[in-house]
Amino acid sequence: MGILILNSIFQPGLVHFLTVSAILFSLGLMAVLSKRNVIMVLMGVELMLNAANINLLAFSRFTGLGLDGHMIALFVVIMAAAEAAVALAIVLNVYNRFKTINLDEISQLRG
Amino acid sequence: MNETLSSMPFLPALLLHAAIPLTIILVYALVAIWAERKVAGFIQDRLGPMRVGGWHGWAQSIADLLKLIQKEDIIPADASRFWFKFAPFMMFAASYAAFAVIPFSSGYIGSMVNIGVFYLLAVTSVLTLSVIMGGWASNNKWSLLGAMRSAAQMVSYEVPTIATVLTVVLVAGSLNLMEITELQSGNDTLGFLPNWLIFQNPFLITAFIMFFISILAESHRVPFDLPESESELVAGYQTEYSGMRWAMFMLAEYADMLLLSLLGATLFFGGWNSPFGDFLAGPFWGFFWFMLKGLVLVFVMMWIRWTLPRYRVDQLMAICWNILIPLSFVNLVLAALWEMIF
Amino acid sequence: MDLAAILFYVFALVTIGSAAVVVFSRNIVHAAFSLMFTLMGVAALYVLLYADFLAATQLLVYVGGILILILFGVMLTSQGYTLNFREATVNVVPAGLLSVAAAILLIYAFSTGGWVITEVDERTDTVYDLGMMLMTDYLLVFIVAGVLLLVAIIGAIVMSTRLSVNTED
Amino acid sequence: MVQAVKNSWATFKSIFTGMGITGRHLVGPTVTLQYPEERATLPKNARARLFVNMDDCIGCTLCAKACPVNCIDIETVPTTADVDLGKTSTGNPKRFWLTRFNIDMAKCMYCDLCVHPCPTNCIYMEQEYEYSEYDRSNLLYKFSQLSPVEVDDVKAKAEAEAIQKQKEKEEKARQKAEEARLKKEQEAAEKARAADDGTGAVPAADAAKAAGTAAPDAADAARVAGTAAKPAPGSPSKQDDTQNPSKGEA
Repeated sequence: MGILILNSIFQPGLVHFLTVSAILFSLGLMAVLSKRNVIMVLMGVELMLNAANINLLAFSRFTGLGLDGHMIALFVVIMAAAEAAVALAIVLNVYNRFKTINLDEISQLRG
Repeated sequence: MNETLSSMPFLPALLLHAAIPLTIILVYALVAIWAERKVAGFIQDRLGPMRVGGWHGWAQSIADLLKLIQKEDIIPADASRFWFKFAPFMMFAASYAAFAVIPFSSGYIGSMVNIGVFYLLAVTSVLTLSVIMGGWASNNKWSLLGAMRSAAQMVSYEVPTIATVLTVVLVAGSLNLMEITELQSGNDTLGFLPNWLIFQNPFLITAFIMFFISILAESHRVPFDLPESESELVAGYQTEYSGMRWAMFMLAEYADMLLLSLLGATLFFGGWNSPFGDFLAGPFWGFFWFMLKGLVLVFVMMWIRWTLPRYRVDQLMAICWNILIPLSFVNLVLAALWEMIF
Repeated sequence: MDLAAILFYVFALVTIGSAAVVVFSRNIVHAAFSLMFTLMGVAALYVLLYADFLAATQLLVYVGGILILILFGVMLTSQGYTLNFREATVNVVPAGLLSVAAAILLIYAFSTGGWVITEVDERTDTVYDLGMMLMTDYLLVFIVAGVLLLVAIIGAIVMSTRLSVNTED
Repeated sequence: MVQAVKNSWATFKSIFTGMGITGRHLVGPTVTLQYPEERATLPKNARARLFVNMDDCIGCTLCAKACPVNCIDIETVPTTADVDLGKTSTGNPKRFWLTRFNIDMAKCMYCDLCVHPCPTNCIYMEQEYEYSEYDRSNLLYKFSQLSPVEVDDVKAKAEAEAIQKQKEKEEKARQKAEEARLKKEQEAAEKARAADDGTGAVPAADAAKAAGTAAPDAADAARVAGTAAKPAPGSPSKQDDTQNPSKGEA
């Protein structure tokens, strides 16, 4: 009986996946808040996007939402790719102008 | 708990199932390294290795393997140890994992997933990262330069590869390599030709040419072997590796070559289908025909290697971005139009 | 526990552990390589969620594309020698507190959500269904996404060409 | 566009031409010789290992003098009167014992200059080219056919004969000087006698002059003897050194 209960608790369900995504999201938040390197912040954003994707797919898998979650997750991935390309182009431009990619030192609006 | 117990006998079967491609890769790598030397020798009017073993030095690669096993495993003092050790294994794991969706014969495929080709392309893109990892962790400028060149090259050539594969997928209407192969059974094209996809649509011929050029670049073969161009970069990202770690890199390269050749054989030349219809068909002959088709492509790669000189980096990128990518997309649209009309 | 459960825990551990390395590592390149494990772990979790197509997309786009871009960015913007990719960390305590609070809040909300759970059969034809949806319900979004990618590519190319002009001066 | 198509056409054409060429070589015959099993025959004038046919060597040392790197080391000892070494196959008489004939092949640079001066054609280059050694000293080829004992023997004999000859020479020189002195004394005596008969003082001066002219003759004779005897002071001791151990061995 006890084994059965334990089994049902440890059997991965919706909440397990959501927990993983919550931890991933907070780690991404930590990176975004505490890092001062643009690329590290970008990595933190990627972590948060992945956490959001896990959520979408988990709801799509465990509730009767059908494939809409997959669809949104797909567009998130597409958006992440576009974002990374543009962000890195910006980072290279910033580096070219300021010779640094530390966010605190990039404070001018006009370079 | 009961389920855990019931899954136990499943594990040996799983391991056996997974070991089949590994065996094929290892045997192939031994044969291919020997064959590469032989082809090189004959093209240059030499004999190649003749000493080890009996006939034509057939045991040369085995002797080399034994030598490599005995070699000292050197890790540079300033290297990033964990990533340095990890990179060759990740590279081999990536090429090995991709074999899961290759239908070796009508009776054997590692995993019958519906997104076969897509999975294969996704997994092989991990190769790029392991190359960067090895090159960066060595803490050597040649390694890093070779790794960056390799990454740029592989990322660029992934685009035409995917575009040409998409052309085939569009004609075949499936991502599952087994289904694509089954579609090509029979000998009805023009009355005598096998139903291979390359004969089905004229734009698939141009697609195959572009696919072949792209896989030459993806598997770092001459004339696109810039990542390890020995005359400029010592050995590229492999410079600091020795012994079995280097052997893993080599094994991964040869496995990658075989993988992409087998992919080409599946997509364009009918996979395990016999070229003579029902003659010599069946699971075992299917395996024979499949490997034969793949190895012919591998042989052509070797032949090209000993014929053509190496391109420059800018020429390499120009070929990809100026010619292959636009052409492959135009080709994709034209193939789609052909399918719509006929 | 069956095989799927074991796999879930293994990959969840890999994902979260390597994400922690990404956040707490002081070397950017190590962080980027660890991010690869995170992304692969997430891809494995996608597979466990019956999203095979998205798992492959994740590998192809994130590991084969974005991560390589990030590494290129790191290599092109770092000063000094290869092993010396140190980066500054600020506000560790407030940031840590905030993220722990976020994690606790999220987990609390998720576990007390009272979700209506319906058992779904294992999906096998996600690719086919996704394709059909892309061409019907999500056609506009699909086109907008394509335009977004086009704009992003053009923007990136324009910016990097200006970059090369600047460096030539 | 047209240009691009033309370029592509040229590229593919050249690729296929190249692959045709390599393909022909791929199936064509190979030129490799499987070395230890098959060997190429060397041309007749190939320069490889030096060899000396000692039966024909007359010990003229012309080859050693011709060698630009001094890799040939020859020591000869003249034969004694009681030995006749015979003649070479080319008809030259052999007059020397070759107590040492060493060629250091590690130094040899295969210039072929030693071969041509040889009057009997006894030094020449063989067709042998596989003579690698693990130890460099193994590349010092010793051609002398005499054993150390024989060498000592021969040297002793030659030494003895040289001393003998020297003594004879000295003896001759001494006799000659003696005869000259006697002759001069006689002449002086005769002159003195004649002077006693005539003036007196002048002949004495003449006699002294005559004695003065005779003295250089004697000095000449002594010098001749000296040059002949010059090797003598060294060689007896050497002879002792070399002979004593051999006696001890015997």
